Amino acid sequence: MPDFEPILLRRINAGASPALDAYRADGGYRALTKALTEMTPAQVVDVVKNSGLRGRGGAGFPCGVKWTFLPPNHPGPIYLCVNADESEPCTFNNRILMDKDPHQVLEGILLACYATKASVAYIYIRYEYGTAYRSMQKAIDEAYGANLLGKNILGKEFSLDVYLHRGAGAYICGEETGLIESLEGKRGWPRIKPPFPAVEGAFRKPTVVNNIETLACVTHVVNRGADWFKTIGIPPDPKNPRDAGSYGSKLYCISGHVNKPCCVELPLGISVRELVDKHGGGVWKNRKAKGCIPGGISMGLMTEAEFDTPLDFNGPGKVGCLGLGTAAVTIFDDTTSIVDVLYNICRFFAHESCGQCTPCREGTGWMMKMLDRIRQGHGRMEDLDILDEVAKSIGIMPGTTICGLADGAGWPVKNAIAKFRPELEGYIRGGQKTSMSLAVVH
Amino acid sequence: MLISTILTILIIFGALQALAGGLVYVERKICAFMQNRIGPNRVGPVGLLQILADGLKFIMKEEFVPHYADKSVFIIAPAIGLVCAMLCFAVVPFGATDNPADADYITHYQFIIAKNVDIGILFIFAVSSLTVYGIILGGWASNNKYSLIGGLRSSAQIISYEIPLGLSILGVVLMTGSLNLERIIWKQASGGILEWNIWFQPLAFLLFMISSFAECNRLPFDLPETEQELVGGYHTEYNGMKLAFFFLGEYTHMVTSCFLMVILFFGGWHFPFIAEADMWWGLKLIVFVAKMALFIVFYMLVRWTIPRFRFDQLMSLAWKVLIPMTLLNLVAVMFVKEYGITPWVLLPVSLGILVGAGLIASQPESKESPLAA
Amino acid sequence: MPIAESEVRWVKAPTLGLLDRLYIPAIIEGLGTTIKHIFQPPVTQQFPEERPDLPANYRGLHRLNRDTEGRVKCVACYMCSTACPAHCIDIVAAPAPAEWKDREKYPEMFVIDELRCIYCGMCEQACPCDAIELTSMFDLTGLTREEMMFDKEKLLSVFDQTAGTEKDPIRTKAGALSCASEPAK
Amino acid sequence: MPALSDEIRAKILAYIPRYPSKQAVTLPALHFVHDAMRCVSYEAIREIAEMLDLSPAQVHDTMTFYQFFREKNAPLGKTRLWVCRSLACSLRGGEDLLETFCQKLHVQPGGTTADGKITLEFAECLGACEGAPAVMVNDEHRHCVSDVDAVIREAQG
Amino acid sequence: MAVVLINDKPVDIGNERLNLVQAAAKAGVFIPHYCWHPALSVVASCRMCLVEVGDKKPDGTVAMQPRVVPACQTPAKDGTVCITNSEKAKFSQARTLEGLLLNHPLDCPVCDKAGECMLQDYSYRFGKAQSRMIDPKNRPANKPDIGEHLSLFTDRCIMCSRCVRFTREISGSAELQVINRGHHSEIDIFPGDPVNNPLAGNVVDLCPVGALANKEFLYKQRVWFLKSQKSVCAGCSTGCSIHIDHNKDIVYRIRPRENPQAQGYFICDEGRFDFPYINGKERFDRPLVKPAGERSEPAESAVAWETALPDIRDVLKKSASALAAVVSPMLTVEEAYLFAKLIKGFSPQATLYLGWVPNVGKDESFPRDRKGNPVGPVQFTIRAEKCPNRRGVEEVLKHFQGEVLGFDRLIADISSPLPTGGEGAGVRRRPQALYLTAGYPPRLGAWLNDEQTKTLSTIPLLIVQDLAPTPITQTARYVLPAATFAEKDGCFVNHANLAQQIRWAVRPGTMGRTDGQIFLSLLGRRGLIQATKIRQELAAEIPFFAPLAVGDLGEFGVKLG
Repeated sequence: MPDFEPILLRRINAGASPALDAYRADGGYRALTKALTEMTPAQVVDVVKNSGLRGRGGAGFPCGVKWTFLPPNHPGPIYLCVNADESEPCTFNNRILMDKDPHQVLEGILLACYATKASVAYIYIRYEYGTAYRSMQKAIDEAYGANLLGKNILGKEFSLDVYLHRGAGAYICGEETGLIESLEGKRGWPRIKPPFPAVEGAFRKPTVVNNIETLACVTHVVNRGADWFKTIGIPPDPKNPRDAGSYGSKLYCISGHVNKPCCVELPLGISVRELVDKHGGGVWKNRKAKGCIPGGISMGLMTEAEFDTPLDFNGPGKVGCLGLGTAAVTIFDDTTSIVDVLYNICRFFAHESCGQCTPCREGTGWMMKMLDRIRQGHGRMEDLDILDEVAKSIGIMPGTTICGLADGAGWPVKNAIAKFRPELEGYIRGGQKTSMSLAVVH
Repeated sequence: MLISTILTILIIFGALQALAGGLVYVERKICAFMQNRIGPNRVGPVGLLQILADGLKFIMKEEFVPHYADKSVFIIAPAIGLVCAMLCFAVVPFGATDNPADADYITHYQFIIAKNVDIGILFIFAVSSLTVYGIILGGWASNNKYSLIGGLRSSAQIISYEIPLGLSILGVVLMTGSLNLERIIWKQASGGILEWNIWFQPLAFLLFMISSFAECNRLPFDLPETEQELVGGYHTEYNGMKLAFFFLGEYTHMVTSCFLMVILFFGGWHFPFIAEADMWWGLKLIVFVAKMALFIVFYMLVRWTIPRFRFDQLMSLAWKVLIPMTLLNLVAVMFVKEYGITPWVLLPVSLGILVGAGLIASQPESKESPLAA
Repeated sequence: MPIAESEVRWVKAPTLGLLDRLYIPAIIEGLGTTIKHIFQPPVTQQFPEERPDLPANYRGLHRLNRDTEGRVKCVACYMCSTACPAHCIDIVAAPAPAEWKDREKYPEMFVIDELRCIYCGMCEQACPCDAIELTSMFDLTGLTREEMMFDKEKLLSVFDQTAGTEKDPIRTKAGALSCASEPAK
Repeated sequence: MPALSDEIRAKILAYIPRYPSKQAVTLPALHFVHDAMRCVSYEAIREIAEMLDLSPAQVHDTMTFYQFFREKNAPLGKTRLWVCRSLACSLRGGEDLLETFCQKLHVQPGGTTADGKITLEFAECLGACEGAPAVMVNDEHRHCVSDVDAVIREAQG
Repeated sequence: MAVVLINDKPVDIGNERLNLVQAAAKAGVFIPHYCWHPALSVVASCRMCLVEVGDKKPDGTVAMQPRVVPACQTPAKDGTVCITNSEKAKFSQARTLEGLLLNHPLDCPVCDKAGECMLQDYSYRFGKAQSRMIDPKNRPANKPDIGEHLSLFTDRCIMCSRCVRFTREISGSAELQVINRGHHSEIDIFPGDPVNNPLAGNVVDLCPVGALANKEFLYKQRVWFLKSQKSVCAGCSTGCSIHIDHNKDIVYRIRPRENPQAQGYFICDEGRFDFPYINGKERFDRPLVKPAGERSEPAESAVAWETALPDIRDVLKKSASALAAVVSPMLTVEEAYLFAKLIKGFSPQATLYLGWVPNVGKDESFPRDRKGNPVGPVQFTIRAEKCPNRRGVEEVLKHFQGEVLGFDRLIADISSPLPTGGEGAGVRRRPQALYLTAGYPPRLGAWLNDEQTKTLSTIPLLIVQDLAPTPITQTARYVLPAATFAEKDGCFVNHANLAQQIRWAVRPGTMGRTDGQIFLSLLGRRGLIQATKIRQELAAEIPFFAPLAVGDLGEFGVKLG
């Protein structure tokens, strides 16, 4: 697809001002006006549902379908929680959206709230996004000033309050129920489902949780219609009845050992190789890539040979990865030790496991301890089998934990052992020491 | 005459007591050697004073009579046992007797308490079988079920074995023609070693020996006291001197039976070229005691070699084996005497009876063989 | 569980021949054996003067082991008294002194009634921390019953007496014999 | 003397209407206190709990979960300097950068310099992967850090 | 009517709202669980109860879910299929246990929970013997002082969060919290706020492992030495069902026993920790008699039961017409009945009074908010009436004399100029002899004030039956030992007319006899008291107690009235 015209990043790439006036001048809030004047909330839901817009937060659940789960005729209040706790390592697309074009996001929020009849939206924004926080706050203030928020928005029977809620550095608060718990002022322990948040979420009320990028997409879906949206991306695989298709564009984050780490918007279905070579400027220092992480570290690992896999909602699954995730591609070159990569990943999950479910709490810590030992040259061959089994029993064996963190923690380990076993064995056999300096603190 | 008799009694009595004590020591030593042990060695040189220590211990022990026991009988019983055992020695000729056929035999001093008793053997048998009263009474008076069973066993055993015991010596008596022990010795001393009754009555000797083991309650026939089953049997409740009396009685009995074996079958004090009839009485005494000692040692060897019988085995041995064999032996002697056949015939006859008994026992169809283990 | 018929082996009483039935030869043979022994040297050990050589697994007097810092190794878990078939071990547990950082619990009182003990060694087997052991000390006497109630100090002093003699090594859980807390030689 | 200033109290009270439950203000309240006092003392927790009708344990429970807030025994310095050690950054030298900072500032991650100006911390992904290795000064990112001294100067500044 | 299939075994759960753990228990299948407790909210975090779940369609096909799910979180509905013994379920359980044991110190030998520890039991049943981890374990420091009665062994904790939920949901005091996250999570208190709420002791029972320990019981006994007796707490009129754990006639521990009819799952600390007086050294264990006519002399002499009881019987008979008796609400129904029968047997004019009914403070109900006000549905109530059997004794008294005369009336009657003699039914007389039963636990303090004591001591013949020396036993002519609830059989009737059975756990000293035995002997009946027989006797005689005719009241008791 030659030179895709970016949608979400259009204004950003153009270097447009994030201010309300500039946004309006570029045609902003047209979608809102359109929805408020011409459409009922149900129609908005239908448009989004028909567009096949899938959540950009990682799980890829169809956004419109999610909205229909809300109990009909609920007396309210209904809440929208905007998941801006973008903690998946290697992912930063939401930050760019919020930093540079907050009103685009805000419009999406307004539309979503209108569609779901939510009266309050909480934007749960991670603490690390200080600039984004301020940028969003400014946009909200501007919106209140312009009667785009508050009571009777644009003179219609629609009121909405949007509040920013700053997180405090916990990965698990990116999980929707963890986020809700955290929002309620408790520790961010994910809740058991059912009841799903759509039925009983924040403050025991029906709640919709959506990702920033998803909501930004909603703006354009409402603006240009479902059919337009379906022209972008990949239609569902007719052989797979459970495939909902991968429509729309996606913000791909490219990081790691590439010459030009960046965030690009491309239609879903682009391959890793194209991303790296065309948009990332190729592997750095003229080296060869050894592999990559296709969509945030919890999605698993890909080898260089698998780089031609299309990055849509189904592609990574075909090569044994968990899914598209956040479409954050991190490349590591052939000088990188896979042990270091794995250790880094396991250390992250051990640090971020919430500690609620036994398999995840103990398993992530155990995997980290094992990998640390392997890194320091005291590995045993059976450690690989144990690692594989622990990874499988905490995550891949479905349902052993409340949330998906355990799956995410187990998947890269499982992938690594399946795909890079010879290297791991060689490392253990040779008693190699790591090339990366050791972390001082776990 | 009276004084010399009393003197003799005292000597014999004292010597016997000392001997009994000594035998305990000897027995413990022999037993220890057989078991690769040392035996008593703490009191006195090589443990010799152990006898004294034991004696002292017996005397010093608290005289305890269980309150449920029949007190008088309980006390009398061991005395009966000891006295009866002692009485036997009245007629035992301790070696140095003159020929009882001599005219002055009666008037001369002989080292024997009651000399020339013509019913000597009968007397011994009569008196010694009274010891069973000591045991029965002791067992009964203890008012203890173990003791009672021990006593009953003892009576059954002693009565049963009296019969083969008595029958086995009848052959000797027939051949000698006298019950007088002195005469029996003199009869054998009249010739060389080949005149000893053992050559003509080997089977009788064997049976006599077996029966006398049983009479003395010595292993393997110590069923009345069997520590394992009866906790000491008739003397379960006894201690101190009363217990010592029972022991003394047993050892005295043993000495008696050894004397009898020597007298009846091994020529008494006679030994060719060492102790002939006309030799000094001292020599005779030494020979006599030496022979007796050998038998005692044999008793002890047997005790620590052969395991104990079962009571039914014990009874069937007496009634089914010993008594028929003694009877056959007696018949053989009668034949020899009646028809004047040379007594040497009796040697193969005895062996024949023994082997015949063995053959009968080893018949496979005889399931209930008397000696079957 | 009943024994399977196939596993039962029937043995017949041996049939005795003529010689056996005569018994005399057997008795003579038996006498021969016993007499032979009379002339063999005795095996007796003269106890107080000669000390017996006991096997390493001899089960004598108990001891309470000390750890490397000289404290009682026992953690008062009551396993020994639970395992004891004679009920001769009496323990009173208490929180360990504050300065014992590695321990929460220790025996305030630990008494073994050596008169009741049957020296079966169950306590030793049950002990999870190799704290109680049976030594090779067998000549144990006392004038009163109270004297035979061995308390903690007494049992520790048994350790002090036996440690380092190499006769009574620490028997570890693995079954091996080691000198974990023995003083260095 | 109350641990919380009136200003902070007012801020917290202003947040209460935003949420249907008072407990939800826990995190914002902790942020206010933490920003102002560079740590959250037990007294502050008590007072927050008092204001939000909670038990101090509930507030403390929430607070320790995030491992973001400092307790009184380890207050923050003037500037909080985060060095990212997530995969994207460590692939491009994040760990080395962290070590360099440690050496230059003579502190371990988590520690505060002797002059109380800088608290060095490691971060599990700052979300600035395109600018790896990244650091964060208080809550602002610095991308592609190569000049450690400049960052330190800024942080001290 | 919902039918659930547990391991292919259908079990009808009726219309109850159960989860799969409960439904499986009905089918006799045990699903291991840690974090789930019937009285607490469901968090499904321990992941011990993972099972395979499916639905049986009306057409008979079974659709199994691909995931293993926590049974505690899954409601049992008609047609739910639950498989607990498949490879998948067993694998999940074994892995969860392996995880739990990774950082567990495995210090069972010194852990007080050993023997009743769920981690031990499940490891034995569902886990495996060997850990595959060779890396160092996390060893968080212990917190020995998280409460007046509580000690926390942090390293043993498996983070089931039952204790935290208890303090938040049942007691409402929320002292406990989880700190940190991931494998460094720990249970803790907020510094300076120890867990001292009146229900705090329950967290020890709730703790499935040995992390939370009861300091009063810590290291006292290994649990396998303890024998347990089902009984009822005598602390207040709630009448909580309890286990009395005892060994060698010493009570070591009181634990709650689940009783949906009485109190639920928990007991208060007052009931839990107020038992040492049962083991008290100062208690009477034989009758004491003061020589007649020397009332000022305090010297009493202990006498044998064989002489004391006929004496007492004689003196009571002599003063039968002016006899008063105080029936303590600490007595069981059976004892009260025998006592009333005894007293009324001497003379119908003898008067029975209800003993002192201790009332301390107000009823406390839980959960409570930060300010101590009850909130939400009541989960537990500690009653102000600190005696177990006022209702039962009242009913007995009503039966025997138609009215219940309180203790104050007795004091009034003694001081007032009532006639001392004469005939005439229904006329109360000034008591010349008083048989006073007490048996109040020392926690309640001196229950008679000086004035009352003085008033009572004006009675010429005073017989006191009490646990331990008090001022009134000093002045009494006869002192008989009373027994505590742990020593007798019988039943108590709680505030809601629930009759529950108590059973003896320990013996009342070497010479002691229970109150019932004393009354029985005084009645001239022979033999040992058999509470069941007496209960049936009184059930036949007093209509109120008719439901007690069943004899054995079972675990949960029988509702009266």
